[in-house]
Amino acid sequence: MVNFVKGRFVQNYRLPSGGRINRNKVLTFRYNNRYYKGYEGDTLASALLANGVDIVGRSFKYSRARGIMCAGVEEPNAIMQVGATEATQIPNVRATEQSLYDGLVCSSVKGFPSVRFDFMSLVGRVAGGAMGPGFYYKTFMFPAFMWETYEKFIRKAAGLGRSSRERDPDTYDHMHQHVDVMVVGGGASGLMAALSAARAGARVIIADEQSEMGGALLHHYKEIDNMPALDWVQQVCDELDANENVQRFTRSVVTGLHDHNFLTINERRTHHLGDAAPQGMTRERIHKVRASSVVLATGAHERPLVFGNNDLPGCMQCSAVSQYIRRYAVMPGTSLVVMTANDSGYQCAFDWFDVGREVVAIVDTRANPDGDVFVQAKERGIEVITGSAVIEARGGERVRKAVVAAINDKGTFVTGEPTELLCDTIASSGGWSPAVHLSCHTGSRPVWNDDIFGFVPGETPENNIAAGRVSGAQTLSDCLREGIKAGADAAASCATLHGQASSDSLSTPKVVDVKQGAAMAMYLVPHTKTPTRAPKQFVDMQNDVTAAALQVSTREGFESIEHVKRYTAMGFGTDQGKTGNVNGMAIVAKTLGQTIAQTGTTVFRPNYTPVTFGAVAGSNKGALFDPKRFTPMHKWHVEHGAKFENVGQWKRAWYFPREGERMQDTLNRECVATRASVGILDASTLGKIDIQGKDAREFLGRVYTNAWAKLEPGRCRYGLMCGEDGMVMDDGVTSCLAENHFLMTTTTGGAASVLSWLELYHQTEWPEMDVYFNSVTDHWATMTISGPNSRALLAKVCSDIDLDKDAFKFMDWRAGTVAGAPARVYRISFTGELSYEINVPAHYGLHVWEALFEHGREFDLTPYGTESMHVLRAEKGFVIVGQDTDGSITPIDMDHAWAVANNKPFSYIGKRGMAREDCLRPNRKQLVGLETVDPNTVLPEGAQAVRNPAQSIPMTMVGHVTSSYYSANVGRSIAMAVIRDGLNRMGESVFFPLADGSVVEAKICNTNWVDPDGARHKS
Amino acid sequence: MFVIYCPYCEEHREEEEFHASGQAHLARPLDPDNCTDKEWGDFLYFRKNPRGLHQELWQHTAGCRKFFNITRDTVSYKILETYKVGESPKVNLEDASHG
Amino acid sequence: MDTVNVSNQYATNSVTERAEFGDSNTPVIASALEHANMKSLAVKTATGLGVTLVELPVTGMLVLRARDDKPALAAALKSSLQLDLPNVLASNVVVDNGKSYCARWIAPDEWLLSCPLQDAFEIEQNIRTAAGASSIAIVNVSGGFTTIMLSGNNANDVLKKSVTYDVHPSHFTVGKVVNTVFSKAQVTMRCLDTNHYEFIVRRSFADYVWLWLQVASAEYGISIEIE
Amino acid sequence: MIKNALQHQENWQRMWRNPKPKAHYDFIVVGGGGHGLATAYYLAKVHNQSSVAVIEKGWLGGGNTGRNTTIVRSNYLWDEAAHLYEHAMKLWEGLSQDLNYNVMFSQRGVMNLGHNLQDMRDIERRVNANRLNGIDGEVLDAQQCKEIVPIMDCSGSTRYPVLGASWQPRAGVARHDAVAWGYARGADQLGVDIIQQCEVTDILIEDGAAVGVDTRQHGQIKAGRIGCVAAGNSGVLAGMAGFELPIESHPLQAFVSEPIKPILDTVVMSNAVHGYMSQSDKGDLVIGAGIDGYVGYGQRGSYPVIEHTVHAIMELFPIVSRVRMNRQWGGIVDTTPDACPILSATPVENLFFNCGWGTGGFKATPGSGHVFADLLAKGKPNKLAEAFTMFRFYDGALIDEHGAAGVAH
Ligand SMILES: Cc1cc2nc3c(=O)[nH]c(=O)nc-3n(C[C@H](O)[C@H](O)[C@H](O)COP(=O)(O)OP(=O)(O)OC[C@H]3O[C@@H](n4cnc5c(N)ncnc54)[C@H](O)[C@@H]3O)c2cc1C
Ligand SMILES: NC(=O)c1ccc[n+]([C@@H]2O[C@H](COP(=O)([O-])OP(=O)(O)OC[C@H]3O[C@@H](n4cnc5c(N)ncnc54)[C@H](O)[C@@H]3O)[C@@H](O)[C@H]2O)c1
Ligand SMILES: Cc1cc2nc3c(=O)[nH]c(=O)nc-3n(C[C@H](O)[C@H](O)[C@H](O)COP(=O)(O)O)c2cc1C
Ligand SMILES: [Zn+2]
Repeated sequence: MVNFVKGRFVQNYRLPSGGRINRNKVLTFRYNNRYYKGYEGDTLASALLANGVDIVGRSFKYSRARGIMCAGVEEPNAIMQVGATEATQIPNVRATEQSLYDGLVCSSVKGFPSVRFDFMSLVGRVAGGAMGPGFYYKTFMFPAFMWETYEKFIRKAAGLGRSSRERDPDTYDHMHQHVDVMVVGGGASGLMAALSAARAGARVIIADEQSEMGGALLHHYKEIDNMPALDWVQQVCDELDANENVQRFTRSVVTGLHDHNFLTINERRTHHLGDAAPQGMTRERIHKVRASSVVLATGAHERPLVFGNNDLPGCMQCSAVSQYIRRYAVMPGTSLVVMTANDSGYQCAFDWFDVGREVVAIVDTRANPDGDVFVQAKERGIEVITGSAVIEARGGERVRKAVVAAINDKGTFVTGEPTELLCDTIASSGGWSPAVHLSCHTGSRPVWNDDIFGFVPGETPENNIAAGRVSGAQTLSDCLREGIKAGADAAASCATLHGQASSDSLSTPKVVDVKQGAAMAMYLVPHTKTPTRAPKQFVDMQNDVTAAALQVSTREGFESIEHVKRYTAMGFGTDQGKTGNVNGMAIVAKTLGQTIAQTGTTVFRPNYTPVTFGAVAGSNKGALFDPKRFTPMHKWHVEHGAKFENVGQWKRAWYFPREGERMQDTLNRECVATRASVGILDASTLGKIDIQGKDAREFLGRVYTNAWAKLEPGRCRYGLMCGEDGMVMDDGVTSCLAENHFLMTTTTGGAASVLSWLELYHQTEWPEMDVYFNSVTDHWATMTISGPNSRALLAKVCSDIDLDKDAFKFMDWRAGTVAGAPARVYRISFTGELSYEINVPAHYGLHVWEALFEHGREFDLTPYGTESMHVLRAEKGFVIVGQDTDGSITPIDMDHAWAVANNKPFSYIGKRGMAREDCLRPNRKQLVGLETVDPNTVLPEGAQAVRNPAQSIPMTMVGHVTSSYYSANVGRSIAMAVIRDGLNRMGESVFFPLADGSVVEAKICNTNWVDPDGARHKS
Repeated sequence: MFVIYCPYCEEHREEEEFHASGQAHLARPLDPDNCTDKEWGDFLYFRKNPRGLHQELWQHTAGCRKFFNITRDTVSYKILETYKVGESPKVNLEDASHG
Repeated sequence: MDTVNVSNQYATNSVTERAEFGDSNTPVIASALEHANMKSLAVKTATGLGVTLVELPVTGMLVLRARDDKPALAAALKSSLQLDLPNVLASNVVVDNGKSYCARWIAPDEWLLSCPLQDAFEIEQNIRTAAGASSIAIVNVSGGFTTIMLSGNNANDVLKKSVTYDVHPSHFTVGKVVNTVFSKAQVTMRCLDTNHYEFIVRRSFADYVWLWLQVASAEYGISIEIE
Repeated sequence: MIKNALQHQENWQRMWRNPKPKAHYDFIVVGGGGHGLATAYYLAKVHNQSSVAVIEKGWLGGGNTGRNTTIVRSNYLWDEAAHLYEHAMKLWEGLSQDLNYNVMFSQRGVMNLGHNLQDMRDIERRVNANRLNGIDGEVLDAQQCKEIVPIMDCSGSTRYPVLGASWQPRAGVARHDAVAWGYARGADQLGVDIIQQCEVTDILIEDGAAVGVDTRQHGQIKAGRIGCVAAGNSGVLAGMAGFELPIESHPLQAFVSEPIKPILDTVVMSNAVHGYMSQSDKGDLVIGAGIDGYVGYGQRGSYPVIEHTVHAIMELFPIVSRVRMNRQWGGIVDTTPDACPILSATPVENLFFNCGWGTGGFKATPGSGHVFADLLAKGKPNKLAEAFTMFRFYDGALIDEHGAAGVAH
């Protein structure tokens, strides 16, 4: 066809003038390793066509050559791999949507070794006959083990483009928008809607997926208000842009319309500029729009007709042909046959003819077309063959002939002898399918409209307004009028504008409409043979779904259109069946002998067109994936080499290794140093809730299992919290600050949920109680000094609290000054050592921490992290809720009967739950200690216990290890576990069969390994 | 994504500021210790779960932290009203229910 | 033991009265973003005029609570600071002797009062005294927050990238206070003027919010100022 | 196959009949999803029942069966759940042959990632329990995860680094629609009447016993025993019978990318950052999102949930940044307080419920049908079903799979 010379400026199919392209800006691009030229304003598709490239891919199942069929988002075939570097690879770009830029590199996604000679097409020809719908389900299952081998080959052939293997160099972001009126689509209707809403004073967004506003006007030139349509478009845009309440977005697809008029717009800010976004710009942006009302002015997609070999390159939509000629000054071929079932198909023949090229014939399926266009065709001298259809295209890799035959009135069978017309392009129009997609996203079903032979939007939960072609409007003046009304109505319905919406009403621009002839319902064009024997008649190009396949599956019993979709994959592709679905539904309807309305559509879902994951993620990646919460002393930990652990969103110091230490060495050192002298832990992440009010104490009594009536100011108490099911939910120390004032601490992870829990009960169950809750987690920096020297250390930095062991007892708290900062010091202990928990306002945290180290040198003050904290508390048998419990453990199971008060007057939360039949049964799993028989063996946490290790699988498991450590202080391994009936089985052995085949034996014991009498923490 | 009117902030806010807390008007038995396992289980776990109008409890977690009630259609997701804890709903579920 | 309904952590040891010991007797105040080293950031990022970011020094913050006794709290606030308790989503500001006090509505029974850090305890005491036996609660949360100011021609655009709330000037009006979702954190934000906003952020989330603002502002050019 | 090809695909038999409902059946199964159809199939096949009808209000498999991410695994924590799901797994392994229909069960392995220390403890615990219950499983470290899934960011520099995973090699995915169709065909061939486009609007009860159903399209149909297998609509059916269930129906969403060349040979699930992903044989990435927090029957969910999942996917697989999301959808999942199903008699005699599979019942389809058929046929639960009575929510014997099983898909 065309002579491809590297770098030579060919563009043989470019018209010498016209089009909305900038001929002064020549762009070079590479397609399948050859270089081509195009112009600024081209899409990749128009540039390819200008260069005579007519095969752009191979089909999925049969590997047939495929060419460009459409000019917009509905294109099923021209799917490209774009990207000049590995990191900028983009799979599955629709060439019709991609603006051309200089240096664009792309290739077709299907076809091996090349799209022109394709190996798979041989396979397709041979095996194609066997690959009916449901092919896979009926084959490959014997022998059973072979399926996965077959599957490997199937998978190799799968997929269109490929993902990059590298990180995307670009960034993406989001913007929240709130408007009165959101107008989707910037064609004649949308522009009018936006303008009338804006004039009424509304905040408006209008978005269109194309590179400029105008919609069909961009190629369907008419005069509006006595000026060229596109001048008129410009005038409207100028007024919109001058209005500060209006935002106008191009290259912006509205991808979803969600509940309560929430819309997502995918703004492709830089796709037309290059592979990667210019410095300082995000590649794509998602606008998340909340609109009071929505005007859908999304236009319609032209439906090509289904006939034999209708997938041959050279078969196109009529409107696409017009667009290539008028918008891009590109001839998609040399000689044209048009087949149409309505008036709109004629336009492309006129456009083709008017630039001086050969129109072989217009084949009109209607017997007696009577619109103005029929007359106009005659005037031009174009042959119109009425009552006939192109029943088949012929050609090897491109259309060479159209086979035309007379058909009956209803278009159901061929009545005449087929004749052949020589041509290289067949444009067809079966009518228009309104772009109803968005109207369906919140569950509404579209409604069949017999006037236009298409589905129009049904009623949506939010009463969105459809205007223009999408609602079935047939003429430009109707579109304009509907747009104006929709915009005004939308503005008027906004609460914020009620009453004041001035309808500085827009008068309908003047246009001359032509007389339209009645259209004919036409989907599948009959052939002399039945669909199963005729040349393939494609409905869904991307998934190779043919009319025959639809009939076969329907006959197999897949009668619901949803079944048909899933059995044949119709509409499953990246185009979601924009051109094929309605044809498919019509074919199914006919096979079942029902109407299209009865058959219905499949469900339209977001996204209207696909959106990159990068755009959906926006800036929520890397460091911004999730907040990192830092304690006030974080910087110090970093500077001192801490390893961190993620606890919820918090970064907690895990351990502080020194040069050359293995983790266990560090833990041994930290734990020993603490018990020998003094260690320090950053405990700032613990949840802290300030509770005030006359009923604060009573409230505590209701939400904790233990008693609070007698806790005096200055004293602290451990509290255990259950859900209504009686299962342990959280724990922590609560201090009485004053008679009506308490400070509750929670686990790090439980902070937010416990506060919410308290609010829930207060606000909904016991609103009469006088109590206030406030989170003070962030306010306090908390550092625990622990060990026999902690008192001496504290004394160095605190002179205004009497630290005497009898004046400031275990479970007391005092206010004072620590290192110059106002502080609350709590004498509580999670290590079993003499400990003080120092709390200072967070802005003093780092200062006090550093002061402690300054004075702590002489005591070898040792920082320890969460891991040593876990070991130290386990040495005392203290539990960690969430690690030693799992939502199935009651306080009794946890051996905390001492923390359950059964004589409280109010039936506190958890009490009734604990009394349910199953919670009272004997033989529940209970928390106990374990010592391995070999003291050097540390059981893995999560190891499962059995009583009889010789039992064959499945074995009877009696519990599992919840916490397990090597304890340098105890000089052996220690563990905690929940074991069935464990509390009654002290001294008995349980066994742990491990993954490596070994079995570890351990004895059940109590958990108080260090200082069982508590002498140390009371010292 | 919903837009919800907070009766305390007296404004519509985006769903992301709220947290759904299940069926509304679930009364805790007044005398838990003297109710049966069945009664307690009904309170704890068994729910109306209607297809149609539903009264549910939400919290304005990122706003005023207040709990309030919503009458919402669980099919169309329309919110018919929001009302404070302690107030009575205006929408009668029987009248407006789906078939 | 005292039995009044008072948080007495500062009773005898307010920040101004420093105790006597060694070399660490001057408590150093570190803001939530201390680690970010604003000075060096300011040098690195002063590239444009689109957006200006500032972290304010640690400010005194008191949570005020009252339900049935709201009038008592209002009266107490009025008498101690000449400040009215704001209505729904509003704020009231008083500047007195160069000291600024701002009360923000948070919830029907909750307000956030900012004041000079050193005065927080005294104000708490005064309000409590004035409110007498009524049911109110006050919590000093000065350490729990930091304040970030956002201004500049594109400040509103940055806001639109960050919060779900409708920040159009006709909706997020001057003086309005809104608690809302800030990407994956929460903030209390106030509109001070056109393109001038205040964010009060929980201390542990400050790093995240700051980073977010920096990223969101980048395309407009940021300058970071030091207070 | 070949024969049909030569006959131009013109002679395929119907997959199932479209019978008119009879006045009475011994057994009515309400709900033509995978579980309901499997129940009917095993009633006919294992229990030789010849008077069985499945009543489906829409199209077969149009409920959650047709909208799930198709993950099949059996590595549950508690014995009761593990045995039930493993029973299903064994049936999966011979299902295509049993049905003579390829359900494309692909045992490509499922990986459950751990991102913090507690995740790893839970993983250890679960894998150990699985092993002793005879279920395959291993604990992997980050390096091993990387070897199996090279495209995953296991670098340790992510916000929540991958610390390791549990790995079940026998687990995988299956072709969801084919499961429904295969069971439907199998049941139909054994004489089960499959009645589509027929909505049950009431349960007929006489003297405390269920005697039939009323339907919108075909009026009353009487039955000896009724099994409700209506997933997200179970609460509605219970309402017809006059009781409540410990169930809330929530929207759960999923989405697919455009088809791309294979990059992922296995299934990756992450609880902590919440997202899970596999790649279908067609090449699309199939990604599961989270659940919405409210009751919803709209078969759609909210956008922030989708976003949240995409954040997670981008964190784990940053290379998919320029791959595009094609379609998203939602289902209605019937969640129980303990994330375990209900296979149970009810307060109404002769009325049984199989529901509460929530976000993770596809994997149980064969096992659920098999066990429920047994319950329906015999009127009392067998060993596998016993623990899953709805009355456990009264006595407190819950089987809490939340904590340890992570994402329960
Ligand atoms: C997005 C998503 C992802 C999931 N991912 C997984 C996964 O990866 N792995 C996994 O194991 N599980 C997963 N699940 C869960 C799984 O899909 C379900 O647990 C399972 O499919 C339930 O099967 P079913 O046959 O019980 O229900 P369904 O397939 O929902 O069938 C119930 C049927 O009952 C019908 N019905 C309801 N009411 C009536 C009535 N009144 N009259 C007549 N018919 C009625 C419905 O129309 C429906 O067809 C997922 C679910 C969702 C939504
Ligand atoms: N060819 C014919 O026979 C015929 C008949 C009547 C009218 N028309 C012409 O059709 C036009 C009708 O105007 P209209 O405004 O109803 O339709 P239109 O097709 O002109 O405009 C619709 C616009 O919406 C955009 N769009 C669709 N979905 C979108 C989404 N989800 N996000 C963003 N953008 C989206 C499209 O790209 C398009 O630009 C007029 O120009 C009229 O002349 C043609
Ligand atoms: C495992 C799986 C894979 C899917 N793959 C695709 C796909 O590649 N393309 C597509 O359009 N839809 C795909 N879908 C989604 C279906 O189109 C459809 O959305 C889903 O079955 C729910 O039905 P509904 O949207 O009709 O309500 C897939 C669904 C599932 C469960
Ligand atoms: Zn609120």
